[in-house]
Amino acid sequence: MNPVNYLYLAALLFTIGATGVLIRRNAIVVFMCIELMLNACNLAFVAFSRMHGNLDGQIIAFFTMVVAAAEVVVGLAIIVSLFRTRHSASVDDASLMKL
Amino acid sequence: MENLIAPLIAAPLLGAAVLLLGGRRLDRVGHWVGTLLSATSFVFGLILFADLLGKDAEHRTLTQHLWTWISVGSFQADVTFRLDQLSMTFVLLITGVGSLIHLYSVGYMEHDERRRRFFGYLNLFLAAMLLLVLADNYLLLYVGWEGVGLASYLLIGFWQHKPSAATAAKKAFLVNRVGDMGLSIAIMLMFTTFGSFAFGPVLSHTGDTSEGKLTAIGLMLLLAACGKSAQVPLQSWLGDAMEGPTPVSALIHAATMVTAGVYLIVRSGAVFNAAPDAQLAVTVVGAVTLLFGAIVGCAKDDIKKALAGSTMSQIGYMVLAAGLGPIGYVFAIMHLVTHGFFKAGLFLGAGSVMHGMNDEVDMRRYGGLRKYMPVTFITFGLGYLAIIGFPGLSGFFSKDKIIEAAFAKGGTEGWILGGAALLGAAITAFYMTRVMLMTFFGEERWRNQPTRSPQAPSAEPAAEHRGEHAEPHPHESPKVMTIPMIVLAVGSVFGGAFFSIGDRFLHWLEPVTGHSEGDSPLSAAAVTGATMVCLVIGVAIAWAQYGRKPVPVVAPRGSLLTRAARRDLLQDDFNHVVLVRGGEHLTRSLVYVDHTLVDGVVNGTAAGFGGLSGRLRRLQNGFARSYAVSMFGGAALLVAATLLMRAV
Amino acid sequence: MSFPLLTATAALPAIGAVATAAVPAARRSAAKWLALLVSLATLALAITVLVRFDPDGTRYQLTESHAWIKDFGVRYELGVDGIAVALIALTAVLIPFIILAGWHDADPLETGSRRWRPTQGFFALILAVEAMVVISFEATDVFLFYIFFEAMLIPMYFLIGGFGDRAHEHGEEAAATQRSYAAVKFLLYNLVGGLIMLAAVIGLYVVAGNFSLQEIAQARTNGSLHMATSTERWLFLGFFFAFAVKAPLWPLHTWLPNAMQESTAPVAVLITAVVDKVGTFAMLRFCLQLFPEASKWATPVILVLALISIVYGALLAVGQRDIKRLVAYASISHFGFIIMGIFAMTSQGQSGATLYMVNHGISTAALMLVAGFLISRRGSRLIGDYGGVQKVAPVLAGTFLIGGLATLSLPGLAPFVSEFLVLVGTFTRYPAIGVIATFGIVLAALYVLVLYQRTMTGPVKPEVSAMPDLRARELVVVAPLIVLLIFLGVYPKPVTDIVNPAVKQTMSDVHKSDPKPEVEAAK
Amino acid sequence: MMTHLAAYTTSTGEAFQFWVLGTVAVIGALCTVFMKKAVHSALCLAGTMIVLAVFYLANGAYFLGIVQIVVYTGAIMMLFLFVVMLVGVTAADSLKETIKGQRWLALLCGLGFGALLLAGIGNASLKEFNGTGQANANGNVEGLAALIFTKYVFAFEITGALLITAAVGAMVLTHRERTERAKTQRELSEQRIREGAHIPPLPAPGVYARHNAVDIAGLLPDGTPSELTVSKTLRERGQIRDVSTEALNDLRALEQRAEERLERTAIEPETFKRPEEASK
Repeated sequence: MNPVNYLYLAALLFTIGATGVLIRRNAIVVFMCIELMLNACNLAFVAFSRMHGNLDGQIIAFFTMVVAAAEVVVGLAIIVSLFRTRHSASVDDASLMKL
Repeated sequence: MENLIAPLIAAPLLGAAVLLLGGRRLDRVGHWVGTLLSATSFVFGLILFADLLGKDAEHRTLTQHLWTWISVGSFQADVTFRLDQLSMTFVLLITGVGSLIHLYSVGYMEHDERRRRFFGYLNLFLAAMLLLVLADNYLLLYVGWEGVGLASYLLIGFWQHKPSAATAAKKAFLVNRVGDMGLSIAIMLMFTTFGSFAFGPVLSHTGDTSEGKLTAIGLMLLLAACGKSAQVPLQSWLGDAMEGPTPVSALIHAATMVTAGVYLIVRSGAVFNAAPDAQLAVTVVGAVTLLFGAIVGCAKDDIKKALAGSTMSQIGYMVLAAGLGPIGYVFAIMHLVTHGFFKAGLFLGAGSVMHGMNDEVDMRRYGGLRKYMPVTFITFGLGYLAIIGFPGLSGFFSKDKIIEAAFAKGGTEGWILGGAALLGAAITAFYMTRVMLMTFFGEERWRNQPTRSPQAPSAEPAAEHRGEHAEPHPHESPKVMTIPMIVLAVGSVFGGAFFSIGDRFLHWLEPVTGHSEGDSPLSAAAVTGATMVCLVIGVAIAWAQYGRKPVPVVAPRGSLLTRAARRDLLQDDFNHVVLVRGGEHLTRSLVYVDHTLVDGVVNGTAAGFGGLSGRLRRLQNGFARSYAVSMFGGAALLVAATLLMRAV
Repeated sequence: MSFPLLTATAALPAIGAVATAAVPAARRSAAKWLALLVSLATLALAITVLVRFDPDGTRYQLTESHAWIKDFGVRYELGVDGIAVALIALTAVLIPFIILAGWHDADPLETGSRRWRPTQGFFALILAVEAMVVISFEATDVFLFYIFFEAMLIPMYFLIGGFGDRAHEHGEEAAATQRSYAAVKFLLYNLVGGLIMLAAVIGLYVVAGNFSLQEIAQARTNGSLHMATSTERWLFLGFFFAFAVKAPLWPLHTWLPNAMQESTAPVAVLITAVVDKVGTFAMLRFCLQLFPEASKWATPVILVLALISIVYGALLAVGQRDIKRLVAYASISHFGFIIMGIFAMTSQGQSGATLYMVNHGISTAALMLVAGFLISRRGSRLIGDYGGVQKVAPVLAGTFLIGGLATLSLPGLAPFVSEFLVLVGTFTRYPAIGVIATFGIVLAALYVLVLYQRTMTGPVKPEVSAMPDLRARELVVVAPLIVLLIFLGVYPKPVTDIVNPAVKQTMSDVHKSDPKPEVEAAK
Repeated sequence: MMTHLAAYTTSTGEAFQFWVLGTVAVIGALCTVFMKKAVHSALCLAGTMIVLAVFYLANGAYFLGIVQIVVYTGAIMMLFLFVVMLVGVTAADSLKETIKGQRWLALLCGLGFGALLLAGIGNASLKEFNGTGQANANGNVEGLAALIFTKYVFAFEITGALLITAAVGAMVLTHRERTERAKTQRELSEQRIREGAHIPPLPAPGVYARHNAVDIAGLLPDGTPSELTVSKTLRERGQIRDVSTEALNDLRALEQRAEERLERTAIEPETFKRPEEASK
């Protein structure tokens, strides 16, 4: 088989993650979906690095992980404080952008 | 000498300005100022007249150029006055009779607190009329023309607190405006045809253009004349104009306003001579009005309205004569002048009667007044004899000539017109006799009658001051009122004879209007005889009806024609139904259309945008996820775009 | 050109506006006097322009020209021809009267019923409008003109929306809402027009490469700048639409009645007598000069619309119950005459139209200001609420009548001259239209006399029985206007002499000459 | 596609691995999205991540593979679970959509996007495919290290700063500084009295002697359960068991049996329904 399939897989996972973000209301699950998307990207990067035969792709993936970690930390903190205040983790409850 | 023309107009204009701007300070002397200034302009007129008589017939035209009024491209309107025999005649008539009426009004309006303003308006009236007859081009004439309209508006509506008066004034102005429309269109036609609208160029080049154009101009001028001279179909304002004080009626009917139309037609004689169709129209209008006015005059119980009807019919005579062309012009003017005398006399007499009867105008509540106001009776009587054309008096000469001329038109037209004129003479005799009998003869129907009868609501404030509502005490009017009446009576007795002995008037006017003897199928004597017969018949019928048997105080229902005539032959009703009602509906519906349709489209567009933005606003539902969807969709579109770009 | 006279004429009121606005709130009367003085000084400058202008000289005089936005070839170019001079004079003459008439319109009321109305703002806005109007009469650079043509809307918007009649039949709230409705309507209407014009302006730049009226017009006449027929027509329509909204021409007129009805009488005069004139003036200066062929192409339609305006406006005036609305519709009818005169393409028509702009300004001012005095006395705009005023306030009634007679263009008063010139000018080329338009004079008589009869004559109504006659200030406002009406009515030469050469120029721009009479009898 | 990628192929072993684990990964992802409870989603996600780690290794990214397992599956997912516990294990957010048309739009976009992405990769010209052979010649970690500390050193430093910021931010957000001193028992009671809140101790949960679990609401005299008896948290999680009918039903059953024994016919219906349920 040829390694392009990895890219197909990555695309698939990314799409699933994105859809999840759109569908789920529980903030935590939404976050998980975001993680999923990030991982899909990572997979793609790794596959690319294999294609081009250099490690830059892996470096980028590595950075992605770091950033993802940071993002998760902050995001979960936000969720917690949100839950503290309004006793729910639903993203729809925080619909204050309405006119 | 021609420099005297401007002052002739300026004098009454000055009077109007002074009296209207002067304020209360002038209240005590105002009326004398007005009278004096109109008299002044009469004096100027006399001086100029003497001057003209000094010249030989061909050079009796003075012109005075003051300044260029409007000058745009080839459109040149000058303020230039032209004094020739025709305008001279009018000047004397206007200023002379006008001054007498001023004098009369001093007494008549004595008790009116707004007398000063009244005289201001009178002076304005004179000034406008003088401008009308002295103008050297049609546009300047138009100024005087509308000025007369304005003055009549102010005077007819002088007692503005009476809604009827205000309405009558408005009506008069509007109907005149319709006529003015004709005049302005005529001026435009002249400008496009001759490149000018001054008398000289236009009247001397009528030969160079097509008859169609001239007919159009003629008809438009006729329309204008109908408006001012109260000819059918624009006569409806004249009757209502009686809402004004009686001197105003005298002024309008005798000296100034209604004569303007005749002046216009005679002045534009050259145009009409070259346009037979227009002439025919003029004669028809004249004949119809002649009968119309006469019939209306027969049915009115209001003395002023009856006289108004007679004016209509007399002006009809003049228009008829003017329509006959060179054979009639001179006689039209002659009748106009004599009519000026006796009609003014009649109106002043009527005013004097009302003055003595607490402003009662219903002739059915008069009767037997000859004992109580002898002067009025005599002067009125002389005027009466004059108007019915009693042999020897002025009406006899002038009217007779017109009837002759009508026959002289020749052909069936001649017969028809002449017949109409004869019939008119008969009816005139009838209704004037009726007025005479009902007013001065018979038993005294005003005894133990409450005045201010319902169909005569013309409450003149003068009377209100005296506050007499009980039985009237008929009395002769003061000298200041009777003297003018006497003077006019003299004029109406001898005027005609003076003019026609040796055709003085003919020779005087001929250089301007031209004259030609038509070939009459009847001899002058025959016509005169016929006229006499008609006269006798008319008087006889009137005597049979109103002289022998007593006159009922409450008007009998009368025949269909009578009732129609009382309502001005339903012409007002027609106007009311068709024009007034129709107009109201039109405007009301247009207001609706403007609000709903025109404005509705605009507001609709606005509302549409508002609604649209409201819809779009819904998208901003504040749910992060739906924003995310749009982001995601956008991303998808971007991918698609890039792919497409690669594909192509 | 040593001293920039035109700039000064426009700048003075602008500076005055700023100064007036800066007067501290307590010193209200000071602001009034300052505004009045500034307007009078502007009048003096305008008269200097009038004197310095030589009717027989070059077309544009007192010109000033400085580069402004080099990248787009926008220049600060001023210059006046006879028409502009006449209209500048009109503006400068009217503004002092407007200020004087509105002397107390913007006073704060002691009662808390109405919100505090900043007097300074009122007069400052009026001066600002004057400045913009004047400069848009002077501008010979299309872009410059456009800017001020649009900017005018801002002060007008506040004048209409901010200062209404104190009296209103439906109470204060209704008054406020109706005012803001009228103001917004005015603003949107004119903005749409301006937007379309902006597109046309840009299009013109694309085609011509610069904005200078003189250069473009010159290039058009000597053929060095050729436009495709369709392009020219589109550009013409773009410009004309904006001007037709401003003018206003049927069916784009519906903003005017609301605006005039809701604003105070002086502001109403400002709208109809001053601001709207910019529209008709611009038709004459820009539409005809820049797009002669397209103008001729559009003439029939425009004439018909103008005719509709004349009759329609008059008929609606007859049907109105509100004095101010009546005057507004009368103005629409008169604007119909003006536009008809412009597009009749005859020297009589165009001179008449220009004269008409001046005379209509004066006559409407007279009628409307007196009406304003009347309304301020009785506290109602409805005709039905009056009656018999003539008996209690004869001077007021008299001036009102004169204003009305001027509006129905009675001979001897100024409007007659212009109206007749327009009619003749139209008649010589389009007889049918001229004849129909003549009906307008009958209808005019109808609405004016009905108005006068219902308000002034008849038995005295109890509400008006205590009505005082005109006060000194009000007389000072009305009397000069009436004098001016009579003077220009009997001796319009001063104006026509200035206007005629300019009109001759415009006629040559559109390659038209007066039709010759059938018989050369004039000589 | 094999045609122009003939240059490079992989071992059948890797192919087998890809297909098996790829399926697992996709299933995991789908479960992550569609599992009702957050915990399950988390677990599925963990599974997917492990699979991805394996793929990293397979692609010669050994370091990343390990990091993936350690950092993600180890740390981050645990963090997730921790938060889930905090918020409520069984706080099941119903998959019922509240925003109109959101789900369909989401699915549509998802499908469209995926299709486009796949198509994109499909017709991308990925000709040469040289493995990580010589890149990892002297050790994958060394290679990465070399790059990180030379080429990407600035990015690396910045990420460090980012991490610190994140840590601080998390603390700021979550940790609440107690500004005023804690209220004493007395003050609290006084406040309760003042607010007129529920003054006596709350009623205990449990029904009769049979159910005394904390998640069972006590019954009021009319047989309806009382909210007050269960703890607030449980109420918010919706974890209350309603046993109000059970007892009656049992009683009914008992009587029935007794009647059967006494050969009486049952007059009443089989089971007793609460009035409101019956009305439904």
